[in-house]
Amino acid sequence: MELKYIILILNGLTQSAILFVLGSGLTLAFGLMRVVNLSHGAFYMLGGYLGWSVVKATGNWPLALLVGGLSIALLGFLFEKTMLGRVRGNDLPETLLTVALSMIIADVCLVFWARTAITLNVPQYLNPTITILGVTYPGFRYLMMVISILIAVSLWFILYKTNLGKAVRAGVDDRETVSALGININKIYTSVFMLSGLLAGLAGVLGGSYLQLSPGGDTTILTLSLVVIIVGGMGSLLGAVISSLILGQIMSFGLAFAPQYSYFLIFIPMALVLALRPQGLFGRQI
Amino acid sequence: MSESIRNHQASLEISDLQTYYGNSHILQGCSLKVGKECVAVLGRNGMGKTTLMRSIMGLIPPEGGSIRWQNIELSKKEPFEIAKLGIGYVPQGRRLFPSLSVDEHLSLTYRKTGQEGTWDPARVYALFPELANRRKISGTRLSGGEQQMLAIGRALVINPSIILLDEPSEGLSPIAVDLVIDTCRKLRKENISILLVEQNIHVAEALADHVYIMLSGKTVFDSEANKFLENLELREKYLGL
Amino acid sequence: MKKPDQPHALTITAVSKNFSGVQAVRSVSFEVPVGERRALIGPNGAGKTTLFNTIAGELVPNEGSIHFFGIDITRKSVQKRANLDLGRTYQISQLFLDLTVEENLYLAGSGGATKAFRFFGPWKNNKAELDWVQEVTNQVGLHKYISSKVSELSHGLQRQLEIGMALAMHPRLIMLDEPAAGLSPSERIILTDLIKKLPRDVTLILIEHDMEIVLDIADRITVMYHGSVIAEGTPGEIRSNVEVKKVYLGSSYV
Amino acid sequence: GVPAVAPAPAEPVAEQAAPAVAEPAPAEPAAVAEAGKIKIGMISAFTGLFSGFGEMQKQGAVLALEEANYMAGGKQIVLIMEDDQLDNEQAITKSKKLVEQDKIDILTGMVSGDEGLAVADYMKDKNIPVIPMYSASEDITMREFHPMIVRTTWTGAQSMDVFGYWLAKEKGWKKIYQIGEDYSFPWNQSGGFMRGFCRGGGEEVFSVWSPPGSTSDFSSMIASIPLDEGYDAVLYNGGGGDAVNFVKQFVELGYDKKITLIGQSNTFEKPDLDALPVDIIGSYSPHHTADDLNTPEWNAFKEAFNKRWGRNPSAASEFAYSSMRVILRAIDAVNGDVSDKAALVDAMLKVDMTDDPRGPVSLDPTFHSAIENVYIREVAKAEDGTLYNKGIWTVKNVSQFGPYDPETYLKQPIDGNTYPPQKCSDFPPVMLDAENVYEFVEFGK
Amino acid sequence: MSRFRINPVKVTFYVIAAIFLILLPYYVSQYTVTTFIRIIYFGFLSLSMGFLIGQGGMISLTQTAFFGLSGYIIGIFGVERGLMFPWPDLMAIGAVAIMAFLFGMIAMGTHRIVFLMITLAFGQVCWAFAAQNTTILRGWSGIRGIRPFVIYGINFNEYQNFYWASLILFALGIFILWRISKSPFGLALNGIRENPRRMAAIGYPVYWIRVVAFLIAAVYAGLGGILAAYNTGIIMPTTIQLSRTIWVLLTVILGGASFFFGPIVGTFVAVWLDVLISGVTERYNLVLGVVFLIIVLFSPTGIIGIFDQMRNDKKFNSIINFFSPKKEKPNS
Ligand SMILES: Nc1ncnc2c1ncn2[C@@H]1O[C@H](COP(=O)(O)OP(=O)(O)OP(=O)(O)O)[C@@H](O)[C@H]1O
Ligand SMILES: Nc1ncnc2c1ncn2[C@@H]1O[C@H](COP(=O)(O)OP(=O)(O)OP(=O)(O)O)[C@@H](O)[C@H]1O
Ligand SMILES: [Mg+2]
Ligand SMILES: [Mg+2]
Repeated sequence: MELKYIILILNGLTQSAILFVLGSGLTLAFGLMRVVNLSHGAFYMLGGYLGWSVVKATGNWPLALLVGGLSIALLGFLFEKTMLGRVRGNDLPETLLTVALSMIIADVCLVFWARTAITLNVPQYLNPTITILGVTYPGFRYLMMVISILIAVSLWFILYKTNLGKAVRAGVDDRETVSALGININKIYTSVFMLSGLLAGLAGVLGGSYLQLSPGGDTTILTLSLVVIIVGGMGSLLGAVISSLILGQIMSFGLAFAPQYSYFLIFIPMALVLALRPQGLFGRQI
Repeated sequence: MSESIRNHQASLEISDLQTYYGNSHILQGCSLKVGKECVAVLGRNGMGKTTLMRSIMGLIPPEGGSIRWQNIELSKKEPFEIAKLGIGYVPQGRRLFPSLSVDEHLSLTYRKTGQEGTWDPARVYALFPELANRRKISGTRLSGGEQQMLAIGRALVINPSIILLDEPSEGLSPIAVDLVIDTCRKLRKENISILLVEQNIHVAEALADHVYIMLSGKTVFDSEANKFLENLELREKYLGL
Repeated sequence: MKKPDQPHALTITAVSKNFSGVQAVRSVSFEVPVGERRALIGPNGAGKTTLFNTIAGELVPNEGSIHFFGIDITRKSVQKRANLDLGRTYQISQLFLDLTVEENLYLAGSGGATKAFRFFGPWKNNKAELDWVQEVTNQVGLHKYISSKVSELSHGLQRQLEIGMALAMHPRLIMLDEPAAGLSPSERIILTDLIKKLPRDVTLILIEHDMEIVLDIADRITVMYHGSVIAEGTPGEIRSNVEVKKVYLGSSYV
Repeated sequence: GVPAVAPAPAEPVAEQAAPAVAEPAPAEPAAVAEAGKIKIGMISAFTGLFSGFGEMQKQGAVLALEEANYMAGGKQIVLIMEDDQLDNEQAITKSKKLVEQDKIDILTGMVSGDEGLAVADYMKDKNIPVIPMYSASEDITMREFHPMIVRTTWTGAQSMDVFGYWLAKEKGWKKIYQIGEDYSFPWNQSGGFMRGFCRGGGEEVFSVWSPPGSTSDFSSMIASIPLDEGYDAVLYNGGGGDAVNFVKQFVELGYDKKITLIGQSNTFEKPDLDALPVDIIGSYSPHHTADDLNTPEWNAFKEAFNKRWGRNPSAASEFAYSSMRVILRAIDAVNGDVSDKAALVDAMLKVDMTDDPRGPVSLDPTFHSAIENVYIREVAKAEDGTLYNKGIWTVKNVSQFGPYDPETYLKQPIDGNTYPPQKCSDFPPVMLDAENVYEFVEFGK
Repeated sequence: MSRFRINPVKVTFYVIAAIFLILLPYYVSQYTVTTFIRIIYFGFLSLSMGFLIGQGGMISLTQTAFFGLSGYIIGIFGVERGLMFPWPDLMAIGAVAIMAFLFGMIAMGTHRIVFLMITLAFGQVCWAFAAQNTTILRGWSGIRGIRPFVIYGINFNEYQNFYWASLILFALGIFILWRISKSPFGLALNGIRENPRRMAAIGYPVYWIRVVAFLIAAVYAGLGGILAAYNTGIIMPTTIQLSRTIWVLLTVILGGASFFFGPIVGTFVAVWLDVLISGVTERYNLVLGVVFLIIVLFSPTGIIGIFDQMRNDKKFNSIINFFSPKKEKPNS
């Protein structure tokens, strides 16, 4: 019986890992840049599909992770440069652009990839069955936890040890003034959006390996990532970490003890947080 | 900013500037020069002083005329490029960032140069001690006057060769105004040029070497500062005093 | 001018306000009789605006009480206080940027719980209110800009509108937070005249750093320093107060 | 035996490389209401979660039409396809378009049960025959039956009743742990399963339900399966992406070595099967087709399908093919005169379906539903390494009511997530003592 | 006063448009009429969202939940309990108003992006509840068999009658909302959009104004929901899912959120594009996406914004000026 709880906690952590990668990507775009990026779910899906094709062609999973992440970063770069940048600071058109983009991506995925659920094959060496203290658990899931910790650390460095985070926040407050202070805010915005895309792409490959990719899955993913940043607080890295840890456990235990209402359950912390602390656990007062 | 730019002959030259907001033609031929001196632009409300400053910074790109800074044409450049050429800007109305703390305002643009006498956050805090014990709070939580000080400090840590001040004394107590005047004098000693827009005539009097008068988007008059300010007739004519 | 039984326009009793660690206002008490022009001065960060905000209701004082014409308003909402005819301006303009000058002033002139819930007649048909808007516009010198969007006004013009917003409210007590800041010298003269012409039953509290205006207008002056009141008196008394000179006026007013 | 499954073009990209369908005239302007043509509207989910099924349906239907050269009863047949994105409201909007603008003569398609019910409800008073293809909600041909409905395919409970009965009776299993998707199709499948299982002598089908399409990680549900309470097997009652997730995680957590896994009709269906790990070889599931059927009809169909689409047919494509063939044959039977819809429906009921690829099918004249074979299958590995569903038993002539007479059956509540009861002892006695009519024949005999 | 001056061009336009719409069933196919009915009920929904965004600056992602709620009430009380017109309909509006009121009380303390988040959360909770409640709301299957009534001998099952009824309701709805947006209340709402802090300081009950605006908008969404339920005959969770909400937001922005008629224009265009493009190609989502991209890039303020832009555009004006040399050209 105890074994069961250990597995539940591990499942929760696995969920947290993927939620964090997703949520931190969205928190960059949504929370920091204030771009209501509704194509985050589509980015995830496209990244996953590209990774799938790479695995299919080469069998090289690390390469797939790289390609999935980088190509979405590139897509983010192009999208920001050619489209979002033109209506920057204008939240409604921005939103519409991201919606339109997600429609296009979803349809393109339908054309080029399967209409049914597919998963990325993780090679055996990355997914050994690991038994620790009598608990048998797939090695790939441990790997996911490690990857997400690495991502968290690098993000922390980028956001808090460089001027990037400050510059983006200042840019959201007053774009003109920040550029008059000698900061190339356009470039910074593009980089942050790229970073957000990179994370979505990585999440897609990770998620597509651990779960599956299926048509129409983008809205579910979008919803989940929104929940993460609502609970954690927009633009807060620590918030994304804590909220994905909480949500991961809720999802895991919810599925074990009240599966019928499991999806409903993840909205409860969200509702609580919004009622008591609308800016999220670690969000700034706005 | 590097020492090399500072040692260079600072000179800003604007001629026949034309600037529009949408369809309205705001600057209709505005010309002025700033050497190694303090130049004040005076005029009533709504005459286009701020528009001039913003045009120089590239925030509203002018559609005609030229702005030359150390023989570089600025009118087609992006604001951040202009700022990087050693032009500091204190915008009107402070325009601080609500999401940045006082400390972050100062560290955002500051780059360590390691040289003596450069402006760094510590020096700004020494200049405005009021800011020093407010480091962690959001810039917009400061009192009005403190915000103005921070806006000035924020431009100083760029270590510019010329600084554009748009009503720097607004909201400052008389004692703080004195402090700003002193600071500007110090800047002048460090050979930094100043382009000043002011409504507080005492400040202009204390600092300006040369004044320009703006009327409906045009520079209509200029002269040496003391000549203009001592001439009551001219003051009456252009400033309504 | 104050009848003995009439309450003061404003009575502030031992008001304190702190922000996490900063004591912005320390046990400030004073009274303003009806019809007085009171100036509030003090160095930057002295707590003047914070005190204004506790009077207007945007901040709740940690201690003390505030009475407005004898009514305890310490815990009343901003809106309730405004409905008691307490008008104020902001040091940093708080305008409706995407609306026109006319719309801004119309809103200011027709606030109140019931007037907002008129769903049918177009507001453009309310002649009495529009006439009043017109009058205020003339008073603050914005007649040329009446149908301009506020975001298209220069800073100084916005400051003028800021004053108009308070005037349009028909206030019994008007609180101006640095009304002259951002105004050109000639506009300052217009402002001084405007304030002087206010009917004498309107009480005025003014924060201002332009000492010429303060000395010209004020009946009494209260000086704040580090959150406390350090002096109160007539313009003459304040002018010659050594401490005030030291902490506030500086060398220019020797 | 025979390498039942030819190298499957599992490469989904190849699917697109296949010759594009000569888009059968969705672009056709409504104005072409020529008397010479007969219009068949087809609604399906070509985008969204079930778009895989929609695609297969389209391929089956188009194949049938092409074989007939888009001609029947001497008239040209026009197929107009509409995508409803698996949104029932869209399904109705699109039905309206087909009825009002295109003025179709026959409506077919529909993937999910709810979609079918919604469309059937809208079509109630339209006097246009409705032929649901993969949509398996039993009420379409039961409680909400109306005379314009003809379903030549299946209901959710139809195959599962046989399956449950077989497991209890032949394998002697007593307790099943069911994890199901919480909506009407799995409920119906579960209902059939429980009735069959209890009737066959089972004791309990313990059920937990999870929301469909959104539960991404089942590991926690899997970890909660009690291994020490004597369950004979875990029944995963779900299909599509959820099934892929579930089965993968089941294997990853090592549960395939601890307890037997069985599935509902769609769990191991192609092409989702291609995404599943080989560890599930041997898992049972029931359906009305099996990948290694070795009848001349099936082989011919498979060959034709492969030739046209470059892949093997699935149940969904067979159902679409056979439905479309019934439609075409009925039009032939009325000599192309489709103006009398009642006569057309009558003709459909009389169509000879003994040569159907999946085995002989006949239609119940009262409820217009199919009486047909059920195959019990197990997952097996073909020589080329791909997985397929290998038939092991055949049960002939199964009706949508199973062994029950319609009256008794219809008196029972609609299957849901709380009905039938989990313990067989709580079952209404009438449900337990129906006379056994199933005759199990070894597959291929 | 000049405010009452009647613009003959405008009046002629409105009269022609009205005649065109009223006579519609006589000269177009049934499906075109059905499409117009769809435009009307989605129009109510996007008007509701557009009103909040444009007038009040509140991006609410809960409107679809109100749309769905009234459908569910009609389904539960009209179909399952068999109540007769107008009871289910009145109950639907009542339920929407109550829910909007309660929810407004919770959400109206917040502004901007936090408000967006709260409303998103609320919409998602409603959706998750509808999907998972199998006892009353029937889970994923939803409630079927909703049919319009026969009232005073007029059978609203006839599509023409239903169309006219919807049209009248819509025209009335537009008129009322238009009046509201021009009223002191509308102006107050604009003020709150621009600066809630100042609004409080000049004496407006900011919170209650927002609650009332939210209530009004919710009723509009509810009305749309009633028409939709009757028209499709079914109510189910997909009606209120996130992608629908996003679609409505899209129509609002597409038409131009800051213009009163923006949401209606946006719905009109989006629905027709959907109908036309999905008739031509299976890749209509892709095509639609591209079309939307182009429209936004061309005119960030939406379709109506295009016309507005043309009026203000310097280049465009200089073309006009070229033809009317009286106006002085800016010398640059
Ligand atoms: N965004 C804008 N759109 C249109 N017109 C504008 C805009 N900003 C300013 N203006 C107009 O341009 C003119 C000049 O404005 P500017 O801000 O340069 O004046 P200023 O001389 O700085 O005045 P002040 O002393 O009040 O700051 C004013 O008449 C103003 O109304
Ligand atoms: N919200 C806040 N949080 C933290 N500190 C605050 C806040 N508001 C004001 N303060 C601090 O309280 C002190 C008093 O501020 P206040 O705005 O009242 O000064 P003031 O007298 O109006 O000054 P000025 O003349 O510069 O406008 C300042 O030091 C300021 O930094
Ligand atoms: Mg200015
Ligand atoms: Mg102040």
